[in-house]
Amino acid sequence: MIAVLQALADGLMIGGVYGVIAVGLSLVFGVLGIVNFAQAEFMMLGMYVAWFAWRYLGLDPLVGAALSFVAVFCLGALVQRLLIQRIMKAPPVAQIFLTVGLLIVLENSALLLFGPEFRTVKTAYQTRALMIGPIFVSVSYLSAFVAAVIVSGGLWLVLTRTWIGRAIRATAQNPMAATLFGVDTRWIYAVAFGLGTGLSALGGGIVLSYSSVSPTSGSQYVVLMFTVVVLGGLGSVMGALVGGVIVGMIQSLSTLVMPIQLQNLALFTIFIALLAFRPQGLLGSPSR
Amino acid sequence: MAALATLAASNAWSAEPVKIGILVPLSGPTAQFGNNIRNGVELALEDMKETGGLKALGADVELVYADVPAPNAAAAATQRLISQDGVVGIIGSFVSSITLAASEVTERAGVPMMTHSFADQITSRGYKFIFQVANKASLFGEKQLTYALDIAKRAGSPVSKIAILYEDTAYGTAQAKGLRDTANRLGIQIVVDESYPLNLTDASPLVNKLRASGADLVFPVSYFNDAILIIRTMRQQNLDIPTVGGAAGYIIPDFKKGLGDLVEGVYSIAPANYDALPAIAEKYKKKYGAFMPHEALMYGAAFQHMVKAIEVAQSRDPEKIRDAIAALRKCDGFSAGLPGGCTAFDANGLTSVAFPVFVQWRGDDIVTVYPPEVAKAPAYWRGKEVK
Amino acid sequence: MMRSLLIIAAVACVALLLGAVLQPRGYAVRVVCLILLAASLGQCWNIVGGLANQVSLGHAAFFGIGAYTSTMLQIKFGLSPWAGLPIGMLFAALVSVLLSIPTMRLKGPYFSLATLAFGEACRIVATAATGLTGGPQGVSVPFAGNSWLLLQFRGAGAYVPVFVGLFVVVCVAFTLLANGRLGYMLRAIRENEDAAEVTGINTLGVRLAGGAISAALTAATGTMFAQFTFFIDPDIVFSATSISIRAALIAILGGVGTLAGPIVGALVIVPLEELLSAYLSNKAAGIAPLIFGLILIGIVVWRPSGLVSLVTQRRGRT
Amino acid sequence: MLRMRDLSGGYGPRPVISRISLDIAEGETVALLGANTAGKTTLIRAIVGTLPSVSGVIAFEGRDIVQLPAHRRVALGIACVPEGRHVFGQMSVRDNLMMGAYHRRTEDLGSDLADCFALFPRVRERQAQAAGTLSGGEQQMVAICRALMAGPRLLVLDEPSHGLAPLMVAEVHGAIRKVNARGIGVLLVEQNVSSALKVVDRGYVLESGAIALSGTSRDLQDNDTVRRTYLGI
Repeated sequence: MIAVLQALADGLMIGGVYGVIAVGLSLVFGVLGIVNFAQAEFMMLGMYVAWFAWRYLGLDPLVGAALSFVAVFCLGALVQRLLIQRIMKAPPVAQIFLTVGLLIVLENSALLLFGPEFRTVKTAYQTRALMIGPIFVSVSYLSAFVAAVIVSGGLWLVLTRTWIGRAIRATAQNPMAATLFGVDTRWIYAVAFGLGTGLSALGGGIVLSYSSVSPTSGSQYVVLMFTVVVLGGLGSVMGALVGGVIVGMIQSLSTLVMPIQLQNLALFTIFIALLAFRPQGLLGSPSR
Repeated sequence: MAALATLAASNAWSAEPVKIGILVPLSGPTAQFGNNIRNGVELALEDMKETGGLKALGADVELVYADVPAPNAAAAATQRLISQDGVVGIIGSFVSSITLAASEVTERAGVPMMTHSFADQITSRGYKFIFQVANKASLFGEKQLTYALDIAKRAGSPVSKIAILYEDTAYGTAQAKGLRDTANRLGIQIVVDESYPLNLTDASPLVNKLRASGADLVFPVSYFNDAILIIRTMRQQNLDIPTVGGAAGYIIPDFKKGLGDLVEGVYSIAPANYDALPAIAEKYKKKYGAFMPHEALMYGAAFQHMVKAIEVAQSRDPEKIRDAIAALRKCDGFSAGLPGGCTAFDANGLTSVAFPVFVQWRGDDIVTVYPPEVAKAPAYWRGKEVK
Repeated sequence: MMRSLLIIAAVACVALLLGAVLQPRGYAVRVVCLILLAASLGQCWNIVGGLANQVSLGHAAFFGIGAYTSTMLQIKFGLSPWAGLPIGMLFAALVSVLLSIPTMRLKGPYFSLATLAFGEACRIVATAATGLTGGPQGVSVPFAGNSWLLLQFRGAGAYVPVFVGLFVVVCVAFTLLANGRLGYMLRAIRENEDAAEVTGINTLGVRLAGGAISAALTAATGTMFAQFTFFIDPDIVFSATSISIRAALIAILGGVGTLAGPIVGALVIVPLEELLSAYLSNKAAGIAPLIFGLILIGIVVWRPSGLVSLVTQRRGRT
Repeated sequence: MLRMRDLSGGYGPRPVISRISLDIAEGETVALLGANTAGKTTLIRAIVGTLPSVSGVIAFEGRDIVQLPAHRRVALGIACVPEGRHVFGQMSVRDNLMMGAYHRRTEDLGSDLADCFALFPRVRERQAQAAGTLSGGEQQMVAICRALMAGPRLLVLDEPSHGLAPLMVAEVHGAIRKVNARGIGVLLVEQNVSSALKVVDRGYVLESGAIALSGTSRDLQDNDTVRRTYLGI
């Protein structure tokens, strides 16, 4: 029983973090209709920004994550204007092609710029845990989870309560009509791509607070991110968060009954089975 | 490389340089190790130059790199080194699967290849042209357990229950198998025997199992990323069972950089340690800013062994060089840094001298603590010095 | 149709000629082999990816099944890969039919991502099922010297006729499908599934057949690959990046849904990778893949519908 | 207010509309009539700026806007109710109305909202609902309100009565008259010619991408061709 509670607690914490790194991917798909295979590489860049902020500015990675967001937001918006914009109307296979190319370029640029070694931060809370009854709650997971909740809440406020947020949602649903009411959709695409990649970078900063970064860190998360957003429904922001928690739970609970080695097999099996019954994901709308 | 090229140009009187291929991952997930190997080999080359290059052939040695991030690229790159660049021998690679794929090509082409990859099957295929300077992974697993048991016994806290956590890669499974077989043979109870996917995103399930098991000793076999997640999560849950890492992630400078004081006292099995070779280790540290990791030492030794063999053979014929490698017993330079003090091979091409050693973290360094004949300092068990 | 067969014959003849004149144990002939394998793999993918527009990112599953089936049968029962080949193909076709039960209703990115997850699931199974596959340590094909019977040779040159055979079979299969009834129906489904259904096309059956043919041929390519490299492990043959996504990239780079697409794609990608690796490995680490990625990006921005469109468009204008 | 001279354009090299000249005076209501493929929607797209290729002159209040991107035309005072309504289906009705005022980006929209609700009380009731869940007629009301929230000087409506029940058509046309009474110019595209001509001052008849006829609504109602072709009399 305690083992189940412990697994639930761990799954919830890590799932919240998965939600944040994946929500940007969902946003990019929802607004631009692009399946971005390079999304996890932007997350990796965010991890590096947070690491440098920790090393040279003494910022905790959870705070440095804000810098990750800003830096990668700018990079993402630039990449959208220079590259993605050119293939917005191209067939989906071309978009896959471009983002895979981008993945290769970003990973190897990081290798050239930062070298191949692993980097990690040291914080006081990394080795602490709270005891809630018989349950261990890792302080670093808890702070990451809280950061994830705050970020999600902030994103929700931006999307529903601000002009730019409304314009992003309007563009996602009907770019033509949005244009008619004064939305410069090309600009919105750049902002949305920047926002999406920036959020993954911010998630990267959060993940760095307990993990490590190297140029190939992205590959660790890419399939996981897709699982999260597809489970939740591509393009749905709430869906990504729900999907994150579900993935965290599946990974964590599955280890109670089967070898840890097979935790992702459990995840993918449930993933494919769920798609068979609900092809648009849990919270996705059938239209897209 | 540029320096080398100018060096070659200035020696215009000398013959065409002898080329040796360095087949390592310089990009991709294991790039760091490829990079360390490059450092080690270049230092080994410098070291040999000081004692006067390839006298017999009147030529220089030139290194030709091939970046092999994944095994799929190994065969073509190996073939290119052999038939395009004309290398007489190949050093590499770190990753067992790359070595296995590459050695299929070297064997058919009749070009010697030297490696320190651990996989058991490297030298059990009956191949003539592959040489393994380190022991097999299964032996590492075995020694990991017997060394630890002996130290624990001498420290007066015998071990009856052990936990094995290992990544599900060639290296992890082979080493775990060695551990498991030995434990079964010695009647030690294995309370956790769990493999996990490489590059964990969360170590809690592993550590939860470990905590529930009541193990006296834990053997995590993992690369860096998983190593720090496991150690940190153990500390969060106040688990301070003696920890014996399985080489790789546990004996690189980054391990200390990432975990700080948490590493103090952590054990690991290792194929070699730099403290056996203080002068060269000092040079390495000065040049690259961190202690010399074992792969730099091992590949440096392999490289020097190959160069020496070329000199002995007095030939550029790969077949003759192969025979010279097999016959040579080299005990100076980098080779002296290997446990056993030499590089030499048995009929299968497996090292006939080396044995695994036990190292322990002390401050910023790792110190060889076992077996006694190579130990540089006494071991500590649960904070107490073991006499 | 005639023109397609001519293209296949021409490429096959050039490859055979190269195989005959190039140094049989050299590097260049190995590159020819790699191009043939890559073109075959891309063409297999093209059958579902191009004709039915089902962008599969899980073809490594079938590739790995082919590679492992023949290799394990040889190791455990001494069966020749020639016998293992059809068994692997059958097995892959069966798996493809099973896979389509949950995925047949999926569209666009959902289909792609479900197949990606399936490929990864296969990799995990192959890693965990140590008794069946040898697990993560991989398996080596025992080398018995040059042998047509065991489909293994010392040098790469001898493989050229075998791989040309595979290439021709895969390309002819594609051409027949593309021009035949099945291809017509696949394209009808691609254009408008609902309309296709209304006109009486058994969309499910057509998809299953297309998918099974593609899977079986991919498995055959996997068997050939295993016999060529002599060492396989789950990460190599079930790789999402170096098999699944690569198969798609080869076809997309050349031009999806065209016969020439994967051929052009393989002719560009393989030599490009080799050249970059040969000339830049001695330079800073990462430069070669970085430039490779930049070239990919450049090509897709310049020609979003693939390099073949350079030719077809010009012909269209005149 | 709107002056169009020799306007040609389309979606590729072949023009769909050619050499069209058309005028709308301040506060005037004008109808654009014609068969299905006559090019009415293409002409509307040229005015609002979403047609890929155009040549000629479109001047709005004296300013040439032919090269002005679509998203900047709404700020000049041109608002559109596109064919098929195109409401933002997953956003609330209120957010849809807010999007209408996007170019102003002010939160102070109380009086504009009140004007809309006065026109269509039903919209007020549906404020919190997702626009996609409304009936076709209600969506049309939202689309018109959204356009009015832009504070336009010229309101362009593309087939607003298409697919609506007769009662709803009357309500929409009534609203158009009320809007015009506030001094807003209207360009109305309709297939429902007889009821359209009751709403507008003047009309143009488009045939195969060119203007075939124009005149006051009375003239057009009396015109034999119009009667035969569009009114079925």
